[in-house]
Amino acid sequence: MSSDIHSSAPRTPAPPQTPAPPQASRLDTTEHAAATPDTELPWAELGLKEDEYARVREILGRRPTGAELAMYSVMWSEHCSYKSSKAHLRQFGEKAPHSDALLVGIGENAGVVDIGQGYAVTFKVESHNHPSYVEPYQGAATGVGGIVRDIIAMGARPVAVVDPLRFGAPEHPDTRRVVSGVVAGIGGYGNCLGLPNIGGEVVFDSCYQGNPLVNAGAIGVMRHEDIHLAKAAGTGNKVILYGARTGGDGIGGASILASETFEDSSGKPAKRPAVQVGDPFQEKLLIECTLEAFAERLVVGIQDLGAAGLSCATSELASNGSGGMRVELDDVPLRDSTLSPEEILMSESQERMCAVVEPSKVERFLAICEKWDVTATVVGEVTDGDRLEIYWHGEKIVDVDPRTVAHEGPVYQRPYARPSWQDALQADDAGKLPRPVDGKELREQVLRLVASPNQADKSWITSQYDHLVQGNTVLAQREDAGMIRVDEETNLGVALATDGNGRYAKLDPYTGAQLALSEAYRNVAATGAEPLAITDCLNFGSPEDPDVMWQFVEAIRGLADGCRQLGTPVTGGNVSLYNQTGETAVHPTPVVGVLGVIDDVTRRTPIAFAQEGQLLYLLGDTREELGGSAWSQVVHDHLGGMPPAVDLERERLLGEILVSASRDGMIDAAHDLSDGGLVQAVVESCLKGGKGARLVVPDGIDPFVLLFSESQGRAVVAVPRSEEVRFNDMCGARGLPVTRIGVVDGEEVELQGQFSIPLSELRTAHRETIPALFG
Amino acid sequence: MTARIGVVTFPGSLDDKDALRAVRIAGAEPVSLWHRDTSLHQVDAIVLPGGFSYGDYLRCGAIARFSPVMQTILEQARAGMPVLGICNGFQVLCESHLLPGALTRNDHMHFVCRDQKLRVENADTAWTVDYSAGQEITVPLKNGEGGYVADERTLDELEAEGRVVFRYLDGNPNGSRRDIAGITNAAGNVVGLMPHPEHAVESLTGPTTEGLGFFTSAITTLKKMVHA
Amino acid sequence: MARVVVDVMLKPEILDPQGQAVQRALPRLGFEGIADVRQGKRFELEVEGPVDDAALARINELAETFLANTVIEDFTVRVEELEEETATA
Amino acid sequence: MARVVVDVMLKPEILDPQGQAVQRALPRLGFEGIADVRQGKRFELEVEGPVDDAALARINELAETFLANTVIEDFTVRVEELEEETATA
Ligand SMILES: Nc1ncnc2c1ncn2[C@@H]1O[C@H](COP(=O)(O)OP(=O)(O)O)[C@@H](O)[C@H]1O
Ligand SMILES: [Mg+2]
Repeated sequence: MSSDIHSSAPRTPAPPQTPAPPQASRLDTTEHAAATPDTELPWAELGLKEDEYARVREILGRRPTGAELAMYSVMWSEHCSYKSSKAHLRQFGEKAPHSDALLVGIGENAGVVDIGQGYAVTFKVESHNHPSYVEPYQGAATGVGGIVRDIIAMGARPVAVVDPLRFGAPEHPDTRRVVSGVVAGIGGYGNCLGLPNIGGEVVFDSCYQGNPLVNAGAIGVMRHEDIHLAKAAGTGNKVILYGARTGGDGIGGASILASETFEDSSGKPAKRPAVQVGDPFQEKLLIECTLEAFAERLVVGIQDLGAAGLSCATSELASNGSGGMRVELDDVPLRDSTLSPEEILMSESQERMCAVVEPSKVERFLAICEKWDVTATVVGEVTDGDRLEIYWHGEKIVDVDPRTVAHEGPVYQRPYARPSWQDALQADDAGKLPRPVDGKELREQVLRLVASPNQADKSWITSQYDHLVQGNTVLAQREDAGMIRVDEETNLGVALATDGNGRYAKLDPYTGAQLALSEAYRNVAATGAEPLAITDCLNFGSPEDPDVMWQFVEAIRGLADGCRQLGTPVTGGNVSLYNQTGETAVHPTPVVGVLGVIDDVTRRTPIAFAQEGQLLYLLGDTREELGGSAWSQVVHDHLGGMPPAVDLERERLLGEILVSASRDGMIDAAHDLSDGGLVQAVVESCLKGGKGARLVVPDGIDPFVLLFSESQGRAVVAVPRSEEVRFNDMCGARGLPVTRIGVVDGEEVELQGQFSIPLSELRTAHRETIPALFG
Repeated sequence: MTARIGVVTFPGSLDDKDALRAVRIAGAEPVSLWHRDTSLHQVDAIVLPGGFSYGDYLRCGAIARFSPVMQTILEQARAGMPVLGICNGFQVLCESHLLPGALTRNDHMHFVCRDQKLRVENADTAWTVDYSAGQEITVPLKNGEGGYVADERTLDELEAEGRVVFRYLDGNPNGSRRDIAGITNAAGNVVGLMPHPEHAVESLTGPTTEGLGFFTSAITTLKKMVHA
Repeated sequence: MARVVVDVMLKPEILDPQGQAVQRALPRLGFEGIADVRQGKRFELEVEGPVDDAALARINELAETFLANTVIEDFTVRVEELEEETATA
Repeated sequence: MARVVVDVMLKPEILDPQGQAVQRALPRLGFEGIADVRQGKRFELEVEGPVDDAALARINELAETFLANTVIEDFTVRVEELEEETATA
């Protein structure tokens, strides 16, 4: 039954398989391709456009073999080639602010930044949106698995994961299936992998009904000297495939090739399933054995196998190196012996890695894999030519310039134009919506806000994640950012927050992207860490729609401009397009992850108001800004107007104040203000600390605007009385507006002269919504 | 002489580093043990850490039980060596029949990670002598299969012999029978529990430092054993 | 009351990490000669009323839409005879 | 090669949260008339060589010591006939 091939001895003739291998005459070798130029290939079914196929023929000077077509088609897909986005993503490099911290920039598996003391950190967010709708558990699980392999491939030990999520309307009958599956999948995989989950987002909006956004991020830590890049250098070095065996996962397209054109389809599933199943235990072993091999300096280059599997790993390794590569496909350990060579090349089986190792170190590398029960096989070697050659049953089925596969895919200048409806949307001002008329109505709307699915407590979800494993978690869920201790002796640490607001971005994508950036930046600074660099995950609809393409172009421009101004380079990220059902695209949803560094994690600032009598200060300016606000959504189901204005200089100043205040021990708690405004932040901080707050309305501001406006560049802080003067002086000297708004006190949240709500009532309202929907 | 406390790493162990750290903070010498070891490298006590040994496929702890190191640990445990099983380690001890009963899927079906209040019911075991009976402590809990079950006779026996070492307070997090969070063998040297004391040893990262007592208890016990 | 059993197994081409873990452990336990192990789920449904074609059709639908995810799993529905087939613990 | 199936179910007196969760979901899905649901595991073992009494005895032992935890679970071992009993997906 199990006739898997496992030969670590290179170049033995392939053992006979069941069913019998195709006869030589039927194998589509490069020679055969050259001799049969007119053979029709299913390039369209594989997703290539006519001109793209013509380009492949032109590059090769002949028609491609089936295996070559498989490689080009997956590598030139939107997902792998970034063909619609490449032209615009360049701005992240062109506009990048100078940063001494950036050790590895965009283009590698993940970017790397210097955090001092010889440590480097790599971090990235990726999407697994579509698979998570089809099979929520496995889709989300393999999303975590994939991002973690990117981190390992840089040479780093993964130390934490985060999961920004977007689901459809909470009360829609299908939402429960997706939410429970996705959350269980992220927990199931991450918990079993031993990675603390330290943050993320949960947002509901009917625009995500048929397209949930499942983004997963990871952080890894290494010493500077351990940074590894994906390249295959050194003629004669061995290419080792290790991890799970290759099965028929995620190769729907390649099966068309295999069954319809090149082999008789008897005994084969017509279409292999496109869903991959994750094995977190295998990935845990993969982490440990990879890090052990790194520690012994056994690895020249390394690449994880994600989308496009071996096609991607071999072509990228080869094209990033100096030489060529020769691969014996027969030596790939298989889970399913009926796979055709095209399918093996395209398979997206999870938990696999590819390493380039000097011949003298191969034995030791294999021994480490054996120690961890990880299957490892030499499948090829680096050659001195510049071709990627792949053999099957002793015959050459691929002979390409790997650069043309990996890096020289098509680049599109897709047409884009400001949507015709954009003006009307922006003109539909949220400021005109009816407002609460008295304290009683304010009170009622506060309760509605904190109980609304987007603003409600997400513990039902986050308590399904292990946030403690590894014992270095300083801050996690319900704080502004996750924080991890990197060095136990010096207390050096990093913080990460991810944010994005699709409603803001829909109103104005340029501003929306900057708002995502400024919110994540502010969240990191609020914990006392200095923002250093960013990653992003750009979730949009179809780039073939000029409206969507405009949103995308604007968002990138906004993000690149914003990063230049804040001095935080983009280290890497991910683009997810075609998030749409029929003609309807999701809200443009740029998600930004900001990484910060903190020299001493023991001075971190939590959000909890825990000390009775401490003074509450509001930092920043509050204007009447309600467009895209949580209030407009919860109370009026309204989306229109302009999003809050961005002021990145103000964000930077606020960040500096928050970090200084943490460093000098002037504040005991800080919470940034974002969706839901001041009242949302105060309620969260009170519930976390178990203490109430008495608030007063400062002169010259309307109580409603004070509570619900979403003006940016603001935070609320709790200041011990002994620090009041010093703190005020600091803000004054640096020119940051600061307003005393109340005191931590009692068992209720009270707005003087307007209303008061007992903590118990707030707690019930805030905590019961999500379990009631999905529990 | 400092006590040497070994922490076993199975493929899939996750909280092994944390247990080693807790041992170190408590003042003992931490020693890493590998699942394929047959020697225990002269350790005086053993911790089986949390995690998902062998992916927790089949049943939690079912595959780890058959590893080479466990064969030696079984012998030593029967001879009186202090052995602590935390979470997955507890599951391994039950699967190995060093402790009675079994751990099943949480009654609410979800993995749960939260701070958990416990009452120390028995402060005479090798791992609890530094606590006092009736003391309440808060340590993290995180598991998907933490529901303790055994037949009524076994449960009665455990209660009668004072072998329920910890009980959940303020809400049973997983449907454990009689709120049982941890138990001991008759000799008191083998203790297993679902919550994670090794995650409550530093105020920076834990809800409390009330988990440290497990590890200092083992040191106290070992000193007594030497003097006895 | 009749018992209907629904067996749900991963499709043969889908990775079965659980079955693999069991199989890999067998040699260590001294068991040889088992070429493959796959692990799936077994649901026992106690059905009120007669298990006629209509009832079976409904249970089939239940299995298809809820008990199994047919993207990755196959299922079988059968009425269980009261006598057990071979050895029973 | 023959297939031996080992079914493992929680003992009746042990709480089965998985089965209960399924049962609780049924009304929401519009399914009535199912009095109880229990969820267990099904192992399919591909056995090399003949499945004689000796082989079955060994598999019984495997089930007893490894596939099931007899503190909380019961198991059944049977040789699978090639034809499936009722409806198949
Ligand atoms: N899916 C999730 N996974 C992990 N943590 C989450 C998730 N969703 C929300 N959180 C955490 O809950 C807290 C509140 O989230 P949110 O309201 O989005 O924060 P903020 O408004 O400060 O960005 C944060 O600590 C966030 O990281
Ligand atoms: Mg925040």
